[in-house]
Amino acid sequence: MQQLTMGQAVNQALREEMLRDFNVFIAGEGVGVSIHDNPLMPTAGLLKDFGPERVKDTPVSEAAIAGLAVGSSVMGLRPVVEIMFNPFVTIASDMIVNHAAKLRYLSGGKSTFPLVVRMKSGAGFGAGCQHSHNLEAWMAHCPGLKVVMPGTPADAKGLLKSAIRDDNPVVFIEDMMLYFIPGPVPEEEYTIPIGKADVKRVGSDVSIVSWSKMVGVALKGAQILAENGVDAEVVDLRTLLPLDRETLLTSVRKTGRLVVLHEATRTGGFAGEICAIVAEDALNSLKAPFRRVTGPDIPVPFSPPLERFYIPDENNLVEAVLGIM
Amino acid sequence: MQQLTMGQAVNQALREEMLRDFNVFIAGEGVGVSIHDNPLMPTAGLLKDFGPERVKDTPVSEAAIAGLAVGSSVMGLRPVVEIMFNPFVTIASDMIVNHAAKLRYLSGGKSTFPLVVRMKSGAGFGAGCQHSHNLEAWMAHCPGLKVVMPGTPADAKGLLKSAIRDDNPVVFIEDMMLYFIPGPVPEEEYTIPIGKADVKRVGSDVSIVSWSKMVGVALKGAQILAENGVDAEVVDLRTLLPLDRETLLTSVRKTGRLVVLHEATRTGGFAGEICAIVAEDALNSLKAPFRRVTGPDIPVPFSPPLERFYIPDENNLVEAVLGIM
Amino acid sequence: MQPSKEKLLEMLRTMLLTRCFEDKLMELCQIPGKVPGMMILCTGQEAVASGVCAALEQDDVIIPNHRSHGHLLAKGADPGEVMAECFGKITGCNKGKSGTLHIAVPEVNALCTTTVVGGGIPIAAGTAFAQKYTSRKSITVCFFGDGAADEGSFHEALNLASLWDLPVIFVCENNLYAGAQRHEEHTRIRDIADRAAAYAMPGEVVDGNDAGAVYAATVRARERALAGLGPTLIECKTYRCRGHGESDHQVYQPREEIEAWKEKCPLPRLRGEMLAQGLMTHEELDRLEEEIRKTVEEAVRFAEESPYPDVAEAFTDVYV
Amino acid sequence: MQPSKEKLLEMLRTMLLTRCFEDKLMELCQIPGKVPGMMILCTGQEAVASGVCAALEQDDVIIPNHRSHGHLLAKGADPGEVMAECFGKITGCNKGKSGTLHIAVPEVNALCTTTVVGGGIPIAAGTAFAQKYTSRKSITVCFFGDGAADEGSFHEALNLASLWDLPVIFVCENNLYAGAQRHEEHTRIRDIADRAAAYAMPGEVVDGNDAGAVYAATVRARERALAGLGPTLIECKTYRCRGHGESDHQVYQPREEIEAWKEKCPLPRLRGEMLAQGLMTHEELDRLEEEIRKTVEEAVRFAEESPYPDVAEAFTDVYV
Ligand SMILES: Cc1ncc(C[n+]2csc(CCOP(=O)(O)OP(=O)(O)O)c2C)c(N)n1
Ligand SMILES: Cc1ncc(C[n+]2csc(CCOP(=O)(O)OP(=O)(O)O)c2C)c(N)n1
Ligand SMILES: [Mg+2]
Ligand SMILES: [Mg+2]
Repeated sequence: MQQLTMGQAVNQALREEMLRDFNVFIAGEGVGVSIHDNPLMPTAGLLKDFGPERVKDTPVSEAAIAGLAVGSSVMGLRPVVEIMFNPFVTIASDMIVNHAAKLRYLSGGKSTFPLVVRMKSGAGFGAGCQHSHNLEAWMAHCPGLKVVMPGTPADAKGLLKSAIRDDNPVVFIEDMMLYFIPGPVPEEEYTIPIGKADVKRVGSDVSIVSWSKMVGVALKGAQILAENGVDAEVVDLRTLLPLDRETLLTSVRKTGRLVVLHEATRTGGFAGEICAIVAEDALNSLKAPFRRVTGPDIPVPFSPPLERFYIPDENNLVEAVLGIM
Repeated sequence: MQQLTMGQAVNQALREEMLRDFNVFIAGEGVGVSIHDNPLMPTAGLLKDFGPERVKDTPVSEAAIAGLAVGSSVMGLRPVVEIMFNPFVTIASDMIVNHAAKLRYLSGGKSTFPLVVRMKSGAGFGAGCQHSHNLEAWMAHCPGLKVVMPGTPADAKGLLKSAIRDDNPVVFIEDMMLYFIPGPVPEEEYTIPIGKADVKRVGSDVSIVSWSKMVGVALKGAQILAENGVDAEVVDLRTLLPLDRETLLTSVRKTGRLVVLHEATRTGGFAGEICAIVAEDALNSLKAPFRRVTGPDIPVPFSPPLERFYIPDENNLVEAVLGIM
Repeated sequence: MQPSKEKLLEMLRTMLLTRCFEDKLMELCQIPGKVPGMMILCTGQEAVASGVCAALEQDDVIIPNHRSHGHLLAKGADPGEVMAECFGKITGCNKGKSGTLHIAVPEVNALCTTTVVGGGIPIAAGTAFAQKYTSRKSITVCFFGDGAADEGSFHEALNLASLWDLPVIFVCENNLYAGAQRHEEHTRIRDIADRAAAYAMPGEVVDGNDAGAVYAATVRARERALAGLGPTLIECKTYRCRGHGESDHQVYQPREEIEAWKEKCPLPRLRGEMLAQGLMTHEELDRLEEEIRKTVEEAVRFAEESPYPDVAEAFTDVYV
Repeated sequence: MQPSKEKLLEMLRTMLLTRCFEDKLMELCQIPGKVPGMMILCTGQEAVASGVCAALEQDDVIIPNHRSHGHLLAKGADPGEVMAECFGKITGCNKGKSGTLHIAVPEVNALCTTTVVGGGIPIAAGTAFAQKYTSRKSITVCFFGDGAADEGSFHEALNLASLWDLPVIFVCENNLYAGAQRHEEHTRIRDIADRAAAYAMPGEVVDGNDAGAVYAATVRARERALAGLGPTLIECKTYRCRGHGESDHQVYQPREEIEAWKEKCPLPRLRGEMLAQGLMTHEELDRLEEEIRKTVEEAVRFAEESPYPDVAEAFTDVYV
């Protein structure tokens, strides 16, 4: 199997879908000519291969970028637009939340908006809190959107292809750190359905629920736990909206213990939703209190030791799990 | 005691604080000259009494309104700006979330931002989903902000005065429906601390946790429940951030049952946070699964029967509570 | 280009229809429970939508705003379905989910109507991009108010549309007020059309109460757009003769100003011109007005007799 | 107003300091683990910050952007503390919480530095509002790039500032690139200063590599602002001689373009002028450069020897 980083996997997905369907185009700040002449970046090389008609560099205008997606998608195109970093989605959020997500409903089902908004997220680059701020919980609180957050290159490729083919607006969030970590990706054409979680490790003692970069942390943690006699199951949600309740509940009913792991700050984070679902529908199976392992309730600090402290790691996870065993 | 609607109570708070402190000014679309010549609206009459230097009508420019608050507050003023309806906060969210909430941290504590952003929320006016969309969960997910959502006129007045005097950015969300319902408000000067929940009804069988307009629904529901032999405790959070964990946990530890009631859509709503906290810290006390009574996961529909259906009511609440008794 | 007799008639018809439709709505919304929500009407501004849409083809897209009844009716929307939507009935254009503030009528390419001020402008850049991308022979018109021209979305969208030569016309209906804020209370510039220069785009001021002038400006801008020469900003100077919504008593609009503008009302103006130029007889006019009255009555009957959506409808149309 | 000898010297000093400071940073950030994060430098643009700040008083506020080292040093920030901040040390201006991208130095009224492109512009309207509200005899200067002038925040803020006659100068550093997008790839207008007309505001194009011209324009705009006449937009034409960040190899910047602009470098220009006009001897210049080298060395030493913040610091300064 080919070994690709997530940046390369996203690149392949974009490339394949652009080849398959002329209606697919990409737009964003530097998606064509970029300050990163780095082949690992998701849109590297696409301008050369598809030309400036389909690879649109835009002004620094996030609201217009998202509006371009809304307007072109209602006409039948399949835009894949990029918001450079997660916190800048604020500027585009009126377009995404009040328009992309609602205009179909407001039209009584007459209009559709098959668009994808890609964005980079995640701390770890010393860029500080205006670049690093995971806001997936905002997007997952908006009916009308789908929210996808892959944790591996293979998932990213298959899910992005599904997102592009989906007739609904999809917010697709890529953790930048994953751009640089290779993993196996099937050679043949495939897609992965949106809305299906993936059990990345089967276990019986505790369900570790996670997504995006934190899936890797969960697997590392599970390894350490195994050495300590704890058999953890790692559930990679992959899609936050719509959520795969089935896989989540099945896992927790089996293990009786829930630990949710995400990088976003704790209060109001999407772990709350997971906890609520389990406490509503699987309370009888529970053997221990829940635990959330998350970024602390602070803006992401710049200074290396503080930023490292901010990002949850396998030790935080192991400690939390052992605390409820 | 005087009987005031929440609009009048907010008006009194603004008036008193503007009299007390010249640094307090208000700004927003129509906060002075308004399309509503209605004395129940929160800013009615302030232009006449304080003049156009302190009551600033702005262009339709939400980002600039929020930026005005950020910039003027760092200079020592105490702006109280209005974003007309909750969904328009999207346009101001870069200023509120990436700037108001983070610039103090980014300055290493050298700068402070004593600002208040007021906004109207809530369905029930046939305005549809671009006017009616409760996004308090977004704001409560942002460290650096405080988020206040009063449920009674007296709380609104006392909390808004505290918000204006607070040296941190406070998002103050008023449900429009409450503008028209009178309630008792003390005549004398008082404030209510931000971050303190209020037990609005003491009970022993179930903790109904709510805020804003839904507190009234909770109390109505508790009445019906009492007639059915269920003694409900109603916890009005009043402040979502920082959250009064103490009062919440004390209540649930006592009753053993948790029902969270909010108008916002379910998935990703702030009920999740409440559930997570309780499932982390009070699981042993629980006698039944949690229940969330919320708006369904749809944009707020316009048509009267659909909009009524959208808004959670006392019957939905009673049914949910009885289901776990 | 001066409008033909047919075009003049078309414009007069849609103006009369819009006026009659909205007068009726204003009447009905006084009856408690009849028409829910706000009533944002375009009384006095009808020449803009009518003039613009008379210059468009069916394939051309319009992006209306919160003050949309005129846009929709001029683009050919069914009055009964629009009325039913205002009532919140299942037979409405949007199954009652939208209500008056964001009625979209995709059948006539009235798309993405939004009540977020300025929200339609970047979307219009998007629809125009699609038209260009697929080499369609059609354009987009975006309607918005003077207030919307202060939103950041206006700026970003006009810059992008100009940069990419998108086939779009930005029609600013300057009705002198943004909510309760008079033009000079929300911006320092006199003519919003002057903002076009900030994007190297042509900008034009038009008498928005002169349907023919609006028509002619739109024809020119449309030709420019179709020729690949890019967008145009047209500012139509007009006046909001009623309050912002039905509960707005216009305390901030000077009486004399309202009266002066009523004198300039676009309906009697076009009607008068057509009669004076012999393009229409009094009899034909009476017949037209009668026909429109019937259409609106029929629309009201349709709306009244239609059922509300079933509650189960609340859950449909969120996703495909 | 032509700058006095003292002003010229002040500008030369801050330009040399900025250049030396940033050259050092560029050197250091090649050493793994030394200077974390991105390195966004203003090499070639030093005359803008220096010229502007030479025209300001201590009480005047500046709102820098992501490319801020020049702004901060010209406004009088301590080089050691700025360097320590870039290193992420506790002795940095912001205790290491900000890093290079959003260093604020409230001690010299460099406030609210933001790396959100365009984010500082509405904030500058806010600080200027406060200056006016409290009748201070000071103004605000907002620095931003050509790319930022495409953001909606630019539009909303300039409109508001003009409407209310706020004492603010909007300084657009047009360095010909927004990220990898060349000026003409992100907007159709040639001069961003022309956008001022969209807000009935004066706009002026200045040679951004001529510190004296920048100074003079700032002095005029500041007088205007203090006189209650409102804001000014000044576009400084300059050039980003390095890549956007340290990892940008400028593949999209034509070699000849870079070379041509290096010829126009503001440092030798001012230095040459001062020497030619006899305002300074070669010896004095050498001494100045030596002094600056020492200052920067001292700054680096300070930064290197300072400790990182304790992890407990992560939790402070979120709230008052
Ligand atoms: C983003 C946003 N802000 C505020 C409002 C509230 N609002 C509705 S209409 C209106 C005035 C708009 O003025 P203008 O653009 O001139 O349009 P007009 O109503 O005059 O047709 C305002 C402020 C809104 N709907 N959307
Ligand atoms: C809102 C936002 N969008 C995108 C970015 C990413 N970004 C950082 S700098 C930059 C280019 C800005 O260009 P310009 O305003 O000309 O400033 P310059 O970097 O040339 O000084 C971009 C797009 C950002 N920081 N903020
Ligand atoms: Mg208007
Ligand atoms: Mg630039």
